[in-house]
Amino acid sequence: MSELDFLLSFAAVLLLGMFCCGRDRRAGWAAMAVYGAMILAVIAAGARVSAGQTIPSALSFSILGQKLAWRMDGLGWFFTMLTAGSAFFASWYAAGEWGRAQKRMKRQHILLALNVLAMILLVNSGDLLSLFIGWELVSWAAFAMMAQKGGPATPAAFRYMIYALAGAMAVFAGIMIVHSITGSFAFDAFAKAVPSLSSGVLWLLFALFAAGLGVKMAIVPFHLWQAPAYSETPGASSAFLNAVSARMGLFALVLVLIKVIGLKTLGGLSLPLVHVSAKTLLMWIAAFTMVIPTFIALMQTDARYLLTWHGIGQGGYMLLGLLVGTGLGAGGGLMHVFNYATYQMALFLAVTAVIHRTGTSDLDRLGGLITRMPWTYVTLLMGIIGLAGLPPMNGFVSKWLIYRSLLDSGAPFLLIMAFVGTLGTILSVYKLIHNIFLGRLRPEHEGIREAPWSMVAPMLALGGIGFLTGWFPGLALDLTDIAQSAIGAPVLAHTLGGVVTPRGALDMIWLVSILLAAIGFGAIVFYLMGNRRYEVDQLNNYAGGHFLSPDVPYQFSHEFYPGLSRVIGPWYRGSIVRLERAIGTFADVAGDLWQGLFRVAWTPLYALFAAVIALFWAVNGGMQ
Amino acid sequence: MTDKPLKANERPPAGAEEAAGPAARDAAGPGQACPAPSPQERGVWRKIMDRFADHCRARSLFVLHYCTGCGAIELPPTITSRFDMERVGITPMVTPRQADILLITGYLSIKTLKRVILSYEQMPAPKYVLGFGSCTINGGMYWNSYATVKRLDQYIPTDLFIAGCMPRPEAVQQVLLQLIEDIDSGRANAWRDYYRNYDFYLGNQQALFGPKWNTPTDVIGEAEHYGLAGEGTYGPHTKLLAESGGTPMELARAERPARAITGRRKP
Amino acid sequence: MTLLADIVLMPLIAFVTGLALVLMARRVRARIERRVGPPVFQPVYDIVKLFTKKTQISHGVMHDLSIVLLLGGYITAEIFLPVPGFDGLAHQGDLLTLIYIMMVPMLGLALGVGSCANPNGSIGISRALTAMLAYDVPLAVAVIGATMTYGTTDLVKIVEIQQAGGVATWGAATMPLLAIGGYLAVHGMFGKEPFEIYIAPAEIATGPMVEMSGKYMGALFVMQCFQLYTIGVLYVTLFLGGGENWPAFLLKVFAVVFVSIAVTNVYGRYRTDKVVRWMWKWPTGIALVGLMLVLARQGA
Amino acid sequence: MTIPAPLDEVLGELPLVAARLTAPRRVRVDARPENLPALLELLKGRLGFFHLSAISCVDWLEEGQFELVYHVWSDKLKLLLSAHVRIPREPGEYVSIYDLHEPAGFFERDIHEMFGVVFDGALSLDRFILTSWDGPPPMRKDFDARKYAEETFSTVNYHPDWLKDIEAAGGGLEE
Repeated sequence: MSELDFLLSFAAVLLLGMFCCGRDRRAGWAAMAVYGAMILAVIAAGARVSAGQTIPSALSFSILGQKLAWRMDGLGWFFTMLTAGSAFFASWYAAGEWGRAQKRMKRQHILLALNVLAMILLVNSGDLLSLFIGWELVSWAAFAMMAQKGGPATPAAFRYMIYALAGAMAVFAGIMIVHSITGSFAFDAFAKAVPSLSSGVLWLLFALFAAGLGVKMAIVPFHLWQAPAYSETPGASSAFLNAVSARMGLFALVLVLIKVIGLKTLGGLSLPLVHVSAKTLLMWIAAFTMVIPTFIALMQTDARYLLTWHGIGQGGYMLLGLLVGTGLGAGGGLMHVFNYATYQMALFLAVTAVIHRTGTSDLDRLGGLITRMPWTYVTLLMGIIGLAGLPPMNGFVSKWLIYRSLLDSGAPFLLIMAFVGTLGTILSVYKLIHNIFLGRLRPEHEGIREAPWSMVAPMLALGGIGFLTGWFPGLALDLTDIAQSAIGAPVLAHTLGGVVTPRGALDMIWLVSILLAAIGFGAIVFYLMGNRRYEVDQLNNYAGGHFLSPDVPYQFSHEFYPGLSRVIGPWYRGSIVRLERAIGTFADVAGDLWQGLFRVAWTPLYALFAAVIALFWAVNGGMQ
Repeated sequence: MTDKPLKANERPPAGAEEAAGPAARDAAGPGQACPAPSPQERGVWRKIMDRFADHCRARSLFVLHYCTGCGAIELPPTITSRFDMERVGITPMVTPRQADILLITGYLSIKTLKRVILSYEQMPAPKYVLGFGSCTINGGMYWNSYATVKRLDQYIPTDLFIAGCMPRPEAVQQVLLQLIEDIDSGRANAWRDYYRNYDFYLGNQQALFGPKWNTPTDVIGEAEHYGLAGEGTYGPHTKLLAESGGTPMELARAERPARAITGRRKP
Repeated sequence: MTLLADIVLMPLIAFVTGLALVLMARRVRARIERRVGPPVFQPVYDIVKLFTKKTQISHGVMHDLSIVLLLGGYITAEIFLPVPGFDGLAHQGDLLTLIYIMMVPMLGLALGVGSCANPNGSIGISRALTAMLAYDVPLAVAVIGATMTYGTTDLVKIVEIQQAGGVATWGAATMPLLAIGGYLAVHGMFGKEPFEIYIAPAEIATGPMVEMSGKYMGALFVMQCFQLYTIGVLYVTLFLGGGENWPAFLLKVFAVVFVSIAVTNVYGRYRTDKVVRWMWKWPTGIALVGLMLVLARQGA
Repeated sequence: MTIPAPLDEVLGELPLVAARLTAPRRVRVDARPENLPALLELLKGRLGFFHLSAISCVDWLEEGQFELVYHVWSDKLKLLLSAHVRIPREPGEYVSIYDLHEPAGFFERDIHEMFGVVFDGALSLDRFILTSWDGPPPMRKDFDARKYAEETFSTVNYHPDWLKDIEAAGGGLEE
């Protein structure tokens, strides 16, 4: 029984356990314990994986004479560790008072366990077919988790399913083409066959895999589904989805495009007319994925939507870092995956705690909660510093690595896009923390108390991890080294404090220590010099001689950046939304044509059939 | 006010000093300067620090550019190139929070007095009030008006007055230099009187605005926090203020019982 | 031990130079308005008076912590600046780190002003962040162009490269367009008149400073000194060849700030969207052309 | 200089008390209270007296009357017409012309606060200038502002030295 088998059995046992006694009050804590055990199993496996071995698994079967097997390599190990960690914190959060307040907690436990099992199967797949099986399982498990709250969640989840299935069909077509060429589903067989493929077939494969796998990662043309789908899921599971589920697409992209096909061949592939190589094309898609969702997030008025839009934006950073391919870039990209999981989960759990207490996450109806929920404020603050990529937190290190790699590989315009993306993030995260925690406390939120400790503890733990890996980035970079060596990228030479490269060094131990010392000195200057501070009521405020009263709202939160929106407002024409609607209406029209024959009402399903037939035709075309 | 209007009690407030205006050398109602804490209480090091603080305080004054009456037009020439008070460190500031000097330039109607008192209480101590023109000394040409306040120092402690209707920038310059001299020598302590005799001032204010009068600033809390409360701080009028509910935030809390949305299932 | 001296001395030098810069700024403004202007120690008097205020009004713990973060952030930024004589820690962090460290105090101030629960402050911070987005785009282009020509982002090496061949190898000489674009962005960074949309006393009652009194306001005055010094030194390091010796270095920093202050006092205030449009049109355009030249030179 | 013909003709249609030219472009009309609104409507309709610049009120205490003066300006005739109306002091009521001229809403509210005249149909009559005032309407002649001021506010017996020298020399303040 290898560690991978332990993991799979733990997940399966937990799934069954939740079926039978999920309603029990202690079910949450039991789930947390099992996820903790899984983390330990992954750490144990880490020792062997870091030595370059791959851990085989007993789970394997053969169909049509093809042998499917599951095994864990460095990349799989990294993502399994992320999945187990996120599930651990999600279940810890849901085990306490939040879980008791949910109507159907048993179903959430079951779906979380199902998702974890599906993800472990996906990331440790041994060959293309098992990868596809894992991919389908993850899609369906995520769909079930998104659709459980009903109301606006169902159409959002269904829209996600349409995207996911279309993506899966594209991936399946790609696998069929590979099988027809190499005769087997193994990765190394595909890798050996790549140099001999003609550029036309390579472009087709690149298009199919990039689009198919990119859908799950919500890269720009396919980014519309993620924000509503992830926001409408119940609190703890949506934190899990945000932290890890979107990164499954990145895992598959990295596995197929970078590890198997390789960046050199992608670099070599270039369009006949304009000399844009496939790699540059994908890097520019990643760049737009960084900027467009971030500025959409800037305009959101719901905290959850703002955070999920940022999730898409951060995906762009990771893909860009990995596509650069140098040690710095891959290290930065993978570390960003780890950092993103920590601060995005902390942010989402904090927003869920606010929803738990005030009943709303609408930014225009909140304000001034810092006096009532200080610990949630601290978590959100640590999260937004990480999300914006500012020094004390880990987000800064990975972004610095990505910038460094872009500078070294001489891609100034991509770096400018990255900078603009970061600035957009800073603006929108300040709007998030200002509208919820700062400003004027509304009379109806007078009596609110801090979220219960069972919810605050996991949040602070996540924030602590973010700060610790920010202070000593070496800890996180050790993890990413294992994954980097697995995908063949050059390993990043790093110390515990950071990275020393000939063109510029970063030592976070010095940086954060000096920052803390300076803040300490600032505190001494502030608290010792001058008279004692006198705290005044929020109505004792300057209002141009006007007498403030609690019932008259005196808060600036709606339309937080009027000057900016006057400039970039007209750029939001929602062209991609109209494109999606156009495809939808096209499918409706086509559906109506078939209507006469079959009288079936599910017109969007016709879009599926149309897509499948088109792809089948492409596959046949590819075969000959 | 149904009963006979509560006559402002006659006790002249301490701390109001006569103006340095060209004519009015000995305006009536001189009160003895409010004594700063006696020197021997503080150690040598503290005395040096106080001396240095007063030295700097005198040379850096922020004026709240708040035109309460007809005299603010005298300010621009005083501050800009003709007389340039920045030579002695006086610059205009926008909000009471950042200001040291509050200028009462001209007559004060009852409505304006409410805003003046709010701005005065929002200013951080030590703060200085300068009364421009005879309207602030004794009512000026509105001496028989029903709507204007006759003596400013009944409602907020005033450091210096300038007689004249309206004093020219030279007079303004002279009173500012006089104020700097007072601060430098540590005599400009009228602001202590607002805390020390808050009941007297509150009484006058309630006589005008009615017993329910209170501002969002908690003067008594501030006095206790910094140990500036004297024997005149508490009295019948502050009791009236306490009964009327204290700061508006407590009023809000009283009216609206705290309803915590804790999400716990009803038992 | 020299490291400890660096860590202590650099912020002090920054503070003293900052005071001189603030004094120069007020004197230049006075001269332009045909006034005499404040005495020499006026900035010191202002700061001491604010710190020795008898009542210090606070709006909660975050309001205090923001001032602490503010001071801490700028002191850290000073320590990572390359200054002649002290190498200090400049080689630990690099240019990208410095730009991000300068955002920490801005975020700290934003949080503190937010907790003051005053919409004037919130509008001021929203405008400050919009202005930051506006001027950081050309600044990013200029910084990227500079790092690509120097080949490194290590500040100490950048200074050495520029000083190798005297004035001919200064950043401004080798990349004139980038220097101009960078300077327009730096002028926005000073937050002075044409782009002073977040103080705006007439519209939003001095924006972020509306609820700051006593030592909070004093800390903001100290921040202004640090800000002028840090931005001045950043520009001098990138484009004017850093500091060979102290007099030349200080002269350059004063020159950078003087030109910006002189321009400031003859301008009114732009509207927020005008600032964004202007910053994304002229400085960004000039800097991008400069970047093209750099790429062309590197490509050739 | 006489009243311009079109205005003279319009004024002829109404039983006015008197109308005369007081200055080159100033006409004074004394009207009866009941036909003032008709007069204003005619002037506005026919002769373009669109702009009601003010309504002022004079308190004739001895005759027990209030005099309301409506100042209207015609851009067509480039002429200011002030219509004077006398209403008895005691009930102090009159009809509002808010429907004719919107600014009247503000002027009537002001006159109500200062003189106590009630305009029925006015936009609103609640207090907006002397917000915390609950005494009688202060602009009435029977209200003694000086006595009120002496009761409410305490003043200083201001007797500076330089005044004493003048009094010694025989001068001083006349009562």
